[in-house]
Amino acid sequence: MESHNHPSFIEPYQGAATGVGGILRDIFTMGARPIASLNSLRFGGFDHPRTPYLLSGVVAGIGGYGNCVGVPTVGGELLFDECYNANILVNAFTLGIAEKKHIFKGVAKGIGNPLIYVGAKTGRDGIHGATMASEAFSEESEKRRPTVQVGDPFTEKLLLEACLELMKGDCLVGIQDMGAAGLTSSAAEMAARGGTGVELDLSRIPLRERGMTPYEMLLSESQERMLLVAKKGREGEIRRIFEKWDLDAVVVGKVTRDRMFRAFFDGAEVARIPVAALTTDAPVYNRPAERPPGQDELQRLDLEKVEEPKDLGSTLKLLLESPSIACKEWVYRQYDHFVRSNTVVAPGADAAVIRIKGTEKGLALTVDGNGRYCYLDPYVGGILVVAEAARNLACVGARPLGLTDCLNFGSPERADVMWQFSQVVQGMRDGCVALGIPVVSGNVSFYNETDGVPIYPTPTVGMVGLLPKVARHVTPWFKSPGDVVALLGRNREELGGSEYLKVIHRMVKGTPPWIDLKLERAVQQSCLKAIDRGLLRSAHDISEGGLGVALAECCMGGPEKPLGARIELREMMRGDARLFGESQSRIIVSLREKDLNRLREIAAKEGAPLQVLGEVGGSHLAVHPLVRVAVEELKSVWSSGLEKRLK
Amino acid sequence: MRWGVIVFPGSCDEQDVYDCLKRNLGQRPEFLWHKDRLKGKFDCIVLPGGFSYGDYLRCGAMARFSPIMQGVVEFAGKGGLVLGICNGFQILCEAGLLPGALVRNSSLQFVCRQVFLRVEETDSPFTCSGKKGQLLRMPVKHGEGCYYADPAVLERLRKNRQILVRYADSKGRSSPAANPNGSLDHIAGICNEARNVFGLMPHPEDAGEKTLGSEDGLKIFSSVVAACDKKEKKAWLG
Amino acid sequence: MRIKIFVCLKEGVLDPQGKAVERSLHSLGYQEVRDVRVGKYIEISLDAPSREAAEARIREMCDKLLANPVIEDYRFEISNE
Amino acid sequence: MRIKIFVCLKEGVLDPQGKAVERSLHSLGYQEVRDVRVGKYIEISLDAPSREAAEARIREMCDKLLANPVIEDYRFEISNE
Ligand SMILES: Nc1ncnc2c1ncn2[C@@H]1O[C@H](COP(=O)(O)OP(=O)(O)O)[C@@H](O)[C@H]1O
Repeated sequence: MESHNHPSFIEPYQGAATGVGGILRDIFTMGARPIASLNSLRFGGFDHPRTPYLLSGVVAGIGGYGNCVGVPTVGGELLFDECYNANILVNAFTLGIAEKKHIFKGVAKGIGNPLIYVGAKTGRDGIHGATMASEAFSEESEKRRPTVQVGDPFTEKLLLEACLELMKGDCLVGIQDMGAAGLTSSAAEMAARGGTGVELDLSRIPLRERGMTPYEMLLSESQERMLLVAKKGREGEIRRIFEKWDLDAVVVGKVTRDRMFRAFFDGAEVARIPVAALTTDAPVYNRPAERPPGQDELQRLDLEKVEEPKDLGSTLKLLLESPSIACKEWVYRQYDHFVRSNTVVAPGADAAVIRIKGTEKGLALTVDGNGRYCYLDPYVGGILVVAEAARNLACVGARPLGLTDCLNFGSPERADVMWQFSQVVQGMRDGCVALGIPVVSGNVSFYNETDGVPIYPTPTVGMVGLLPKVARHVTPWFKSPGDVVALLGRNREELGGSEYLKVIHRMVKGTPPWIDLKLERAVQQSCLKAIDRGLLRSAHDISEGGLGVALAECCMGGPEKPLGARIELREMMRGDARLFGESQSRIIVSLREKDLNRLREIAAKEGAPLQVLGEVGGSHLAVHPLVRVAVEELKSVWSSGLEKRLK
Repeated sequence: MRWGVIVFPGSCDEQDVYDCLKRNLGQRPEFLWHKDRLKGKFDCIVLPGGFSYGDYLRCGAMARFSPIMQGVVEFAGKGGLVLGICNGFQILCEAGLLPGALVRNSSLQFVCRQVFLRVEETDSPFTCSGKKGQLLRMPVKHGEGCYYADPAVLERLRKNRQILVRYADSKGRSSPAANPNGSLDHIAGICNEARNVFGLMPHPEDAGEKTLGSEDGLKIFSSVVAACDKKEKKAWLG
Repeated sequence: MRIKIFVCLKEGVLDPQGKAVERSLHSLGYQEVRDVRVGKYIEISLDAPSREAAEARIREMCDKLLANPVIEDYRFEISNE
Repeated sequence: MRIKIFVCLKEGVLDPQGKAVERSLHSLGYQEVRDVRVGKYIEISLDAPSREAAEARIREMCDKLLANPVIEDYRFEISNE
C-alpha cells in the first residue's frame, strides 16, 4: 500500500495516477504480476469548493492509469470529512501473485555486474519530490508550484511486460523501482542490501531534456523507470527483451566492492559517499509523544442532550444519501474491474473476490479505515480498523492471510500527533495478534496538515484473505423472500463517534464503539464456518450507519432486484441507538429457515450471540416498531447521494 | 479451429480472450505479435481490448499501422473472419475495415458495467448461434465507445442489416439509460458489408463462465465455431 | 520549421466535451460564452527543403494519422522558428 | 468575438501523448519530425465590450477552468469573426 496524498491534492488526476503507477511497480519489481488494485480515499466536506474537483480528478486518475495497464480495480473505500478539506488521502493498494521460486529483490551483488537502467527517459520531474511529500502545507507552498509528475501508463504497461518476460530467464540479479529520490535511493539501497558499492556513469542516463545536471539526474523522480543488476555478459539478452517492448535498456554503471556510492559525469567524479551513510546509518528519530489535554473533553458525550429524531425513517434516508454512506457506483464504474477475467465479486460488496485461475481457490480483498474512531481514541481505533477488515473478509467467506497498511498522520514533530501514532500502532498490533493476522508491509505518510491543523489520525489497512473454494463465497445482499434474517453479535447502546451523530447532529464526540476481541473472533469464526458448510445466503458487516443502514444495504445494494424485509427490534434502548449505533462485531446474515438450527449450533459452539431478526420479503424495509420505508425509496436516495453532489 | 489473437503493445485482454477460448470452448488459440507479419492459416483473427499505444491521440489510430495489420486487411479481403473487441473494434474502424468511428462516451467518463446486448441479426458468423431478439449479458469497459457514423453510412448499415447487436435493458428495450456511452442508434456492434468482419464494444470474453456472472459471451465465439464448422462456409450469408 | 496543427471534430459530430466545458463556464458565471468546441492541438518541428514540401508532408501525416477524416477536420500553420 | 485557446503541457513536463505520436510518425517514415507536443485546442464565442475586457475574462477562465496552471501553459488569440 502506498500513499500519494500531497501530489493528489496539487494535481488530482496525475497525483492519483502516478500513485497507482508507483504501487504497481513495487509489485512487479518483485517478479509478481499485479492482479488486483484497491484504493482508500478521503476527501473534505462537500461544502468545500475543491472537493468535487479533487474527487473527480482522483477517481479519473486512478482509473486512467490502472485501466490502461490492465490491472482491475476491484474495490476501495471513500469517506468524507471536513478534516480532509486541505489534505486529501489517496492510498493505493495492489496485490500481485508470484511464484515462490521466482521472487526478485532489490539487491546489488556480484562485483563487476552491470547496473542497467530500463524504462522511460529521465526528465526534471519531481526533483525534491521526496522532501515535498514530507512537508506540511501552507499558503506559501501552494504558490511554490512544486513539480508534478505526469504518468505514462502505456510505458508502464510495456515495462511490466518486459520485466516479467526478463524474469522468466536467469540473467537478473536484482531489480528495484526508481521511486522517491530516484536513481540515488534505488542504487544506494540495492548496494546496502548486497553489502556492496555502486558506480554510476551519469553520461549514459537516457535523458528527455537537454542540459540536465548530474544533481538533477540523481534526484529526478521521473516515473516508469527501473534499475537492474544483471549477470555480467548477459547484457545483450536484456537489451533484446526491452527492445522488443520499445524501451531503453542502458548499462549505466557497475557493482563495486568498496561499499561506496560513486557517480561520474563526463569522466569526473561528481558524488562519492559511503552507501551506509545514505541507508542504514540514517538517523533514527525518537520524538516526544503526549496525550493532548483536550482528549477527555472530546470523549465526553452526554446522550441526554442528543435529541432523538421523531421520524427515524427520514433519518435513515438522510444517512443513506450522505456522501460517506451513499452508493459509490459513480466511482467504481470508472474503474475496469473485469480485466484479467478473474473478478467473482466486483466492487460494492464487503470485500472483493477474485478467483485464482487454474485452481478452485479465491482471494478476498478489502481496504478499511475510520479516522474518526482513531481521533476519539487512537488505541481503540487501531484495533477497530483491523477488526473491521477481518470481518469484511469473513463476510465473503475468507480467512485472513495478511495485512498491509498506510498510516496517514499529521506532523510527527507534534507531541499529540506522535501520541496518536504510537497509540494507533499499538492498537493495530493488539488487533492483529488477537486475530492472528501477520502484517507484511506498509507505508507511513506524515505531515498531513495545513496551517497547523492535522487530519484525523487515519490508518488504512488492506487485507487479503483466502477462500479454499471460491464457488462458496457469499455476498451481502438478501437472496429470496422467506429467508430468515439473523444477527451474529450483540447490539449495544453506543452512539459515540458514529456517522449518525456526525451527519444528523453535526457532532464528533464520545468514545468509539467498545470491542471485545474474543467476541469479535467468535462472530467471525461463526460466519466463516457457516459459509464453509454452505448455510448462509448472505452476510453483511455492520459498520458506518449501524444496523439500519446495513439492513437497507442488504435489501437494495445488490445487482439484482431489491427485496424488502420484516424485522423486529425490541431492545431496551433509544431508537436511534438501536438503528444507527455502530457497535462492533456484528454481522447480518440470511439463510433458509431449515438451516437455522445448524447455524445456532455453530454460534453456540464458537460463543457468538445469535438473534433472529425477522425475514426477507415484501417491498418495504420494516423495522418494527421504528421505521417502515419502501425499498425503492431507499434505493433512490442511496443511489443518487454521491452523484447529485458532484453536479 | 485456428484462432489468432493479436497482441499489440498495450493490449490488456488478449489473455482473457485466449483463456476463454481455450478453457470454455476447448479451442486452440495462438498469440500473434503485432510486429510480425501475418503468417500461417487462420479461421478467425481476434483483435482484443486494451489500450494499444496507450490510446494516445485516438484509440486505435496508431495500432492500425502495426506490421501485422496489413496481413489482417488482406485476410479480411479474402473473406477471413475478423473479430474486434473494444479497442479491437476501434482499430478496425481506424483501419477502414469497418465504417464509422468510436468517439468519447457522452458521459465523458470511462464506464465499466454489465449491459445487455440484443441480437439483431443472426445471419452472420458471429451471431449465427443466437436467436433474433435474444439478450446477452456481458460487461462494457471503455472511455471511447460511442459509435458515430454520418447519416448516409448509418442508413446503409441499417439497410444492409449490419448492426448485429444493440444495447438494451433487461426487458430487451433500447433506451438512453441502457446505452452506456451514447452510441448512435444504440449500436453495440456492427459488421462489414461482406459480414466477415465484426466489431463490438462489450467484452464476450469476460462473460464466459457462471463464476464470473454470465456465460452469454460464449454465444459470440461459439457462433464463429459453428460458422466455420459448416461445410459450406458461407451458409451464414443466408 | 515549427508547425501548429489543429484537429477539430467536424460540424455535426457531437462534441460532449465542448458542451461540458460550456456548462462549467456558465456555472462559473461566464454566461457570455457560446459555441464552445474542444479539439486537439499538435505542435511539431520539421526539417523540409521548402514550405511547399513541408505542407505536403504535413497533409500526409494528418490524413494518415493525426486526424480521422470520418469525424475530424484539421488545419495547420507553419512558422519559421 | 471568436477566441482560440491553446493549452499545452509546460516545458519539462512529460508529454506521453506527444512522445507516442512522435514514435508513430517516425515508424511511418516521417523521420524529419521532432519535438512533438500534444495539447488542447478550445474555441469559444464571446460577447465583450472591448478586446481588453475579453482578454481579462478569458485569462480568468483559463486560470480557473480551462488550463491547470500546475502542469499546463496556455495562450489565446482573439478574432472579430
Ligand atoms: N506502517 C507500516 N507497517 C508495516 N510495514 C511498513 C510500514 N511502513 C513501512 N513499512 C515497510 O517498511 C519498508 C520500507 O518502507 P518505506 O520506507 O515506506 O519504503 P518505500 O518508501 O521504498 O516505499 C517496506 O517494506 C514497508 O512495507
